[in-house]
Amino acid sequence: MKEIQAIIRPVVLEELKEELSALNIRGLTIGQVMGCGSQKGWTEFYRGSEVYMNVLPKVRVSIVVPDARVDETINAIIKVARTGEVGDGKIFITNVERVVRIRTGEEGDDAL
Amino acid sequence: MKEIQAIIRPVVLEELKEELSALNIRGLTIGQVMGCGSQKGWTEFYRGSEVYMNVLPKVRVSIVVPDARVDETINAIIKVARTGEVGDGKIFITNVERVVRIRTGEEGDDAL
Amino acid sequence: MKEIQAIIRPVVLEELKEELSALNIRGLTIGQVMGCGSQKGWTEFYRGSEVYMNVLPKVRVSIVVPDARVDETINAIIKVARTGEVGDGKIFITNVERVVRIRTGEEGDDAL
Amino acid sequence: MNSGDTAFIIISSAMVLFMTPGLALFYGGMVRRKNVLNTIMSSFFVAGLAAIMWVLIGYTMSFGTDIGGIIGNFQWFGLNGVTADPNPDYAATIPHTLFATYQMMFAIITPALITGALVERMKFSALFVFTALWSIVVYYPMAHMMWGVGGFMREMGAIDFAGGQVVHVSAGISALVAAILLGKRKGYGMTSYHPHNIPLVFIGTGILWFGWFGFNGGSALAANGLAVHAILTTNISAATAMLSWMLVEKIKRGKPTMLGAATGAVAGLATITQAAGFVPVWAAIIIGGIASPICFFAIGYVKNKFKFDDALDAFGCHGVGGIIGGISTGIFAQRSINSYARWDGLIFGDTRLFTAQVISTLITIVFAAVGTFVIYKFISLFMNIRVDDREELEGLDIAEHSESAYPSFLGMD
Amino acid sequence: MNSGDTAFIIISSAMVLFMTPGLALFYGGMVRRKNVLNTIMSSFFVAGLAAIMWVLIGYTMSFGTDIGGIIGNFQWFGLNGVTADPNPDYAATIPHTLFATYQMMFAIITPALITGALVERMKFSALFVFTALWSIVVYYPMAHMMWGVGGFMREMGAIDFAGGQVVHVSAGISALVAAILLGKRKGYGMTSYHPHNIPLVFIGTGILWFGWFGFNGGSALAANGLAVHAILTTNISAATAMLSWMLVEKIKRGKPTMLGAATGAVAGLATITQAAGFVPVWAAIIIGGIASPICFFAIGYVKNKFKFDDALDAFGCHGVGGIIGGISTGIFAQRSINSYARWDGLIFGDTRLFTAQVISTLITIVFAAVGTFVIYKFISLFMNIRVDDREELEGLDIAEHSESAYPSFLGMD
Amino acid sequence: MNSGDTAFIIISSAMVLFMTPGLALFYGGMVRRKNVLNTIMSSFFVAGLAAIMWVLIGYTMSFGTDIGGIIGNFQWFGLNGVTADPNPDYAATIPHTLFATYQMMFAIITPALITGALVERMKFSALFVFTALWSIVVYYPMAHMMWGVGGFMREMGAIDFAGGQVVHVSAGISALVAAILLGKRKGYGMTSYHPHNIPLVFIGTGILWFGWFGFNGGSALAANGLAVHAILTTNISAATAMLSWMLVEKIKRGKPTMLGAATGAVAGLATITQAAGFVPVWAAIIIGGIASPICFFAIGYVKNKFKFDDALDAFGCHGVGGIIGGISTGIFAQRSINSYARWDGLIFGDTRLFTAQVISTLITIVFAAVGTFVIYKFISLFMNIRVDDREELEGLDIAEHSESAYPSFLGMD
Ligand SMILES: Nc1ncnc2c1ncn2[C@@H]1O[C@H](COP(=O)(O)OP(=O)(O)O)[C@@H](O)[C@H]1O
Ligand SMILES: Nc1ncnc2c1ncn2[C@@H]1O[C@H](COP(=O)(O)OP(=O)(O)O)[C@@H](O)[C@H]1O
Ligand SMILES: Nc1ncnc2c1ncn2[C@@H]1O[C@H](COP(=O)(O)OP(=O)(O)O)[C@@H](O)[C@H]1O
Repeated sequence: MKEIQAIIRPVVLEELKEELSALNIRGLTIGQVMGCGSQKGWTEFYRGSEVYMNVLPKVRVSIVVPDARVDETINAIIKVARTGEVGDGKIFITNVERVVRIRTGEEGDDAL
Repeated sequence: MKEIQAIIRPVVLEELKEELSALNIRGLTIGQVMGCGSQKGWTEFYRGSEVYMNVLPKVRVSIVVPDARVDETINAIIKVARTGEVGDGKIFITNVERVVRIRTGEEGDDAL
Repeated sequence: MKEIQAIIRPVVLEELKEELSALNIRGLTIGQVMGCGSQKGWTEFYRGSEVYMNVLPKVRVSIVVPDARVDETINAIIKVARTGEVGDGKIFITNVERVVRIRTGEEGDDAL
Repeated sequence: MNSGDTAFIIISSAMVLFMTPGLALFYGGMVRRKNVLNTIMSSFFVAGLAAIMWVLIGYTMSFGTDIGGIIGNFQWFGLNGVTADPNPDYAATIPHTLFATYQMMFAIITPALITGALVERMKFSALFVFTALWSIVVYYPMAHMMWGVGGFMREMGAIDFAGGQVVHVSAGISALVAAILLGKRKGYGMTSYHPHNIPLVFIGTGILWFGWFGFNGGSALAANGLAVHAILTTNISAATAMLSWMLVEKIKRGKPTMLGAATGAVAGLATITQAAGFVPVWAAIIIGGIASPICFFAIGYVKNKFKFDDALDAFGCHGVGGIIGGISTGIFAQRSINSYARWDGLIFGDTRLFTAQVISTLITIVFAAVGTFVIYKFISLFMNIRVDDREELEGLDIAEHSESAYPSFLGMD
Repeated sequence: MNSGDTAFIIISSAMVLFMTPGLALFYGGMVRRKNVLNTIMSSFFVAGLAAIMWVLIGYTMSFGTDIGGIIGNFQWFGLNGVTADPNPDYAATIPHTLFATYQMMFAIITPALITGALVERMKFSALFVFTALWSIVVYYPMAHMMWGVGGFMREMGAIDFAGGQVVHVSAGISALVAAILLGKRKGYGMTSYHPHNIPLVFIGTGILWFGWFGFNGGSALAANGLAVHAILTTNISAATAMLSWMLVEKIKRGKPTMLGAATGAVAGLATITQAAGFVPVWAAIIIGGIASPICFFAIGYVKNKFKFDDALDAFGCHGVGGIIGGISTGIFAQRSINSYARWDGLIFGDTRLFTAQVISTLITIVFAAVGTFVIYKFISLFMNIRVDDREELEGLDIAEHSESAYPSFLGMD
Repeated sequence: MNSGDTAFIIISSAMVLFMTPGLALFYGGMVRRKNVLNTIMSSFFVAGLAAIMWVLIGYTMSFGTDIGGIIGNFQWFGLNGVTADPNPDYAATIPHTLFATYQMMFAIITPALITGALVERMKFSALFVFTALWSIVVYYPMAHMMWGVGGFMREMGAIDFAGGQVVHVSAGISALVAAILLGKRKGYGMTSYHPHNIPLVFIGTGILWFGWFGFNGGSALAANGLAVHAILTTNISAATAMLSWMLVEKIKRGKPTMLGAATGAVAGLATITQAAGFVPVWAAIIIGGIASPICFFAIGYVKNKFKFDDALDAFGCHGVGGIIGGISTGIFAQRSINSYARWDGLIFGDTRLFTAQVISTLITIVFAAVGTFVIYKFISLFMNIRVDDREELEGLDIAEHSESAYPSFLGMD
């Protein structure tokens, strides 16, 4: 199994959930993060002082899938998250050695 | 070393900390996440409109342990987190190649 | 590529960003977490009752870098985050199998 | 001049002023996190703009010597000639300046009410211009027609104790029209827009309820039995409407909600406004009791049916509530409570007041709707009224103000 | 009728009403995030229920013609016969309707106070029924016995300026009894229940302090020297109690806390309530000064010792404070300040008032305790009073209201 | 004694008291999350300390029989001899106790204002001592010199309607001096200190604006035309200053901000304070209009230039605003509005008032600066005034109070 970690813009989250559920991928875990990268931040103003926000709000979606489903998952993410502008985010894939479903104790692909 | 990532219900967190500390596992990192999976969400009502909450609050506990302690850790988690009802969560195990303790520069199991 | 996950004190974050950007490492993702380890927590008081806070606010910085840059990144983190007192935090290194830049579809080191 | 009355109306003015920040919080808690500051600002800036306009031209256009039953003349331009001496036409026992100040607070909160329908997508610059024009084109004439000496609704015998029609119906209808013209928020119907901070909504509710004692009580313009009657009916209506909202929710959804209780209370307050100083106590129970089911229906069904995006229910709550209040006044008003009313209400066997109320309500609806439509179309000739899609996604706090509501809330800095 | 007095009591009514949302925030900030809305709602809905009940039966049962020294009759059912003419029995210079309205606000906040002991585990439906019954069984008789013409505590010479006994002792004792019957929250003693939002608690504190000027000052029922005296002693007591709480914390824990300062101020306000219009200024310093150490002891030691789960210290703060205030009034009251008191206090050499105060306090304690016990047991015949374990874990916002306090606070939508 | 006036000043006292929690929220929202409670506490504890001090020695030192034009004697120690009878020297129609109570509220908020410059690094114990000494060394003499019978600024004809100089200039200058002595926060100039919760700032703004009606209106000490005039100019100045701040931001940064609008409103309120009951309505428009650009310049440029760390702009907003207000009074005051002024302002052709205003402002500046400097140096002989670096990093909530503002906000417990 692989963990697909996608760092995306918060606004595409809703659509991503729908897209994945269309693929019958129902399990995912979402975290709020701040990111920086090539995307420039913005300038906020507080009482006449400029404050440069160099980290931007992003959402980290982590989806653990069987090896066979990695590519379609990546494609699904790209499909909804790509705007073509800097800041669309990244997808990181890592190997997951074991998965356990707490409720049943099942392991492996069955546990997903 | 392995990273044990457990996605659990927020309410079991307190107990889990105690259980792990009984096992003398003291290091852990906790993050607030939202999850969806087979568990159904709930419906909230705002001014007469139904809003279906399809992501539920979960807690992500990450514990890095020496290989030898993986199983007992998993069992400890299952022990406190299992209610038998959908939504108990999952445990993901990944391999950690190096660990560094910032304070001392120690590496490996000593650093945990 | 490796994911370098550093659990550090919130106050060093700003400096770390500068240090990394001096190394020309621009991409990173930050999350707010709570941690416990050897560091003792503190006691808070609410209406005369002691409440022992055994988890402390930390920041989790995740930086994915090419294999060749792992060491300098680790050193940079240690440089800014080490105070020598318990609670400085840990660095975990895991292997990342693939990286995809959503905007362009690039993969591998180019995508970082 | 009476010092007790003066004390009462000074404090009432402060309380009504306080309602505008209260409304800003009420609205601000209900939007998504990325639009909080824009929403608050949309109510709050009116306390600046409408106040200045009121002093310069608003007061005189509303209460100056009548021109054609529609509008006041410019005799009190810049409050010139408005002195500490009472003006017996409006309030015989308090300084004329105080009457003007008290009324200023109504001219502030009314346009702020409208913004509830427009948040999360309207450009702030367009809202600024809209507010200025709307005050002139809709509010001052409305206030004059209903309350000004010679105003034609007043002449025909329509009554509006504290602004149910001038404030709530006119704002609610304008909100509806503007929301339709502005269009729906992106993702309307697909995404759910839930509030980001209900305790904030609740703080606003508390302030609004508190301030409403000044709003309705102060409208007696003296610290007398009528003022007391007005706060009593006001409180009763709020209480009943809160309970009836909870009841509707209990029946329809199985559980009453906090946001529902707050919404019900505000609907009850808006509904009784026109009637507060005219109807008996038992009628206030009825008025509050029906306010919530009707508003609930408007918000939960009508809105979804017709798919207009009245984001925070400025129409569903204030417009609908105001209309109910106007009609109810025609039904339950009693001359023995307040002889400013020329006739008793329908239930006491006289149809004249009822007729006057229905007609004036209709006129208000048409007037506010047409006025808003014209202003909106006029502004759209010169500027974009709506932010672009990208800005809407990003959120109006950053897009329109370059700031965010909780910049370091997570404590990561 | 006096317009200054009328103005004063109208505004005071608004201020006391405002205290209920203030209390809701004070309590709401102190619970865990999953129970915020239920906690706020538990105070807030009372502003609906108790208001209606007051108008229908509460006022007449409290202040109507005496029956046996215990309760009023139904002469003013539905406020019938309560008019704008003053009722010299209670307040000779303001409309009778205003007296009834002002008293309504006390009937609202008192049951709301109790909820502080019950939050995080009580079913909302049970609380609804409890509040209705408690008002009838405990509050109306208490108000009548202490304040109503012919009420037997009043007849025996007990005095309660602004409700220290009627409001705080009765609510505090009832809270204690109900909390014991309801049982502890899950994990009590193991888990720590820390507040989720102290600034919210602080907003509540600010509103409570502000409103207390209307609560204690307004209880003079006229804008006169006595009202001024009452607000002065009120403010002094709050100030001293805040400082003495901080001092206790500094001594016992090394550091004063913000929540402690707020708690101390509220304890000082609750404590002075009964005494405000009777005791000299220097006595207010003493009363405030002892309020906090005693309440601190009650909250930090007694509660832990006896292991009852008075979640937000409704007993420890209001009950204990109220009792201190009742006794203190017996010690420090001075007829020269307010001749409504029949005798001077103990310190001036007369034991009669002191005796009356002690007895009436004891009666109040027994009356409230028994009343609450009976009501509780009665309700438990028909319905579950406590949510089930699972709902308690999940949080009462979702379980009881299907909503959450900060649904999109994280800005992920 | 007049009941209308008494009602008015009682409520005004409550409103001014309410401003201190309002200020605490205004400040508390602007700091980083780790310093919220310390910041709130720094304003709030003053409501305890300064109140007690006022009752004991403050009132008599401020308004007791004059000693050398500088300070009052101890005739009214512990408010002895201050009764319900009016004191015609200060307020002929309200109880003397009320005048003392009303003035107490000013003695509370003034030291609280200073803390805005000191937050995020000052030890709480040092602040406690500082506040006590500052009240004695700076505030009581200032109040006496300007308002006390025989006070020398009053004698020379300087006028200060509601405390522009006594409150705002003295607090603002003291804030500046103390901030310089205290030094910059760690990382000043490198890190950006953005607010953690702007809606909290806004709640504070709303309360402040509301309370300011009591602050400036109440300073007429009677519910009369002058009080009305004061609230009218106050509201106008706040409104114009809000708009002019937004305009400056629009020009300099492209977009108006919510925090800016709030800051502008508060600057407008601070600026008009001294002038409110003396200047015509049109002058209030000018005064508010210039307040914001000047304060914006002071905050956005002067502060950055000279690199002092006035964290929340206590000087930039209140000090600068107060000075503008003092000078403006000298320009625009009109005897026909309030004959307490001995002469007309500069614009009406008389230079005497203008001169008196300039001189008294300069004296205030020097007096507050020297007083603060001396107190600060004196305290530093005995105790650390600043927390150590580690505590500053950790945050003052934990370091100084062992509590945190949102302990379970994330809902993970
Ligand atoms: N090397 C990296 N390690 C961890 N997170 C990264 C890395 N590079 C980018 N990210 C995350 O991806 C987000 C988007 O990346 P960015 O470089 O701004 O845009 P793009 O991917 O379109 O070039 C960043 O905000 C950050 O959260
Ligand atoms: N494939 C997955 N990838 C990532 N997170 C998952 C995955 N499946 C489940 N989760 C996480 O685990 C939580 C519980 O899973 P769920 O399927 O609802 O219950 P159960 O594990 O009892 O079947 C989810 O809310 C989600 O956070
Ligand atoms: N085994 C572990 N697994 C996951 N996180 C850990 C582990 N050990 C430590 N941490 C994280 O690192 C932080 C610092 O660790 P701690 O042991 O307190 O100090 P130090 O690293 O200086 O010995 C903890 O708060 C926790 O978030």
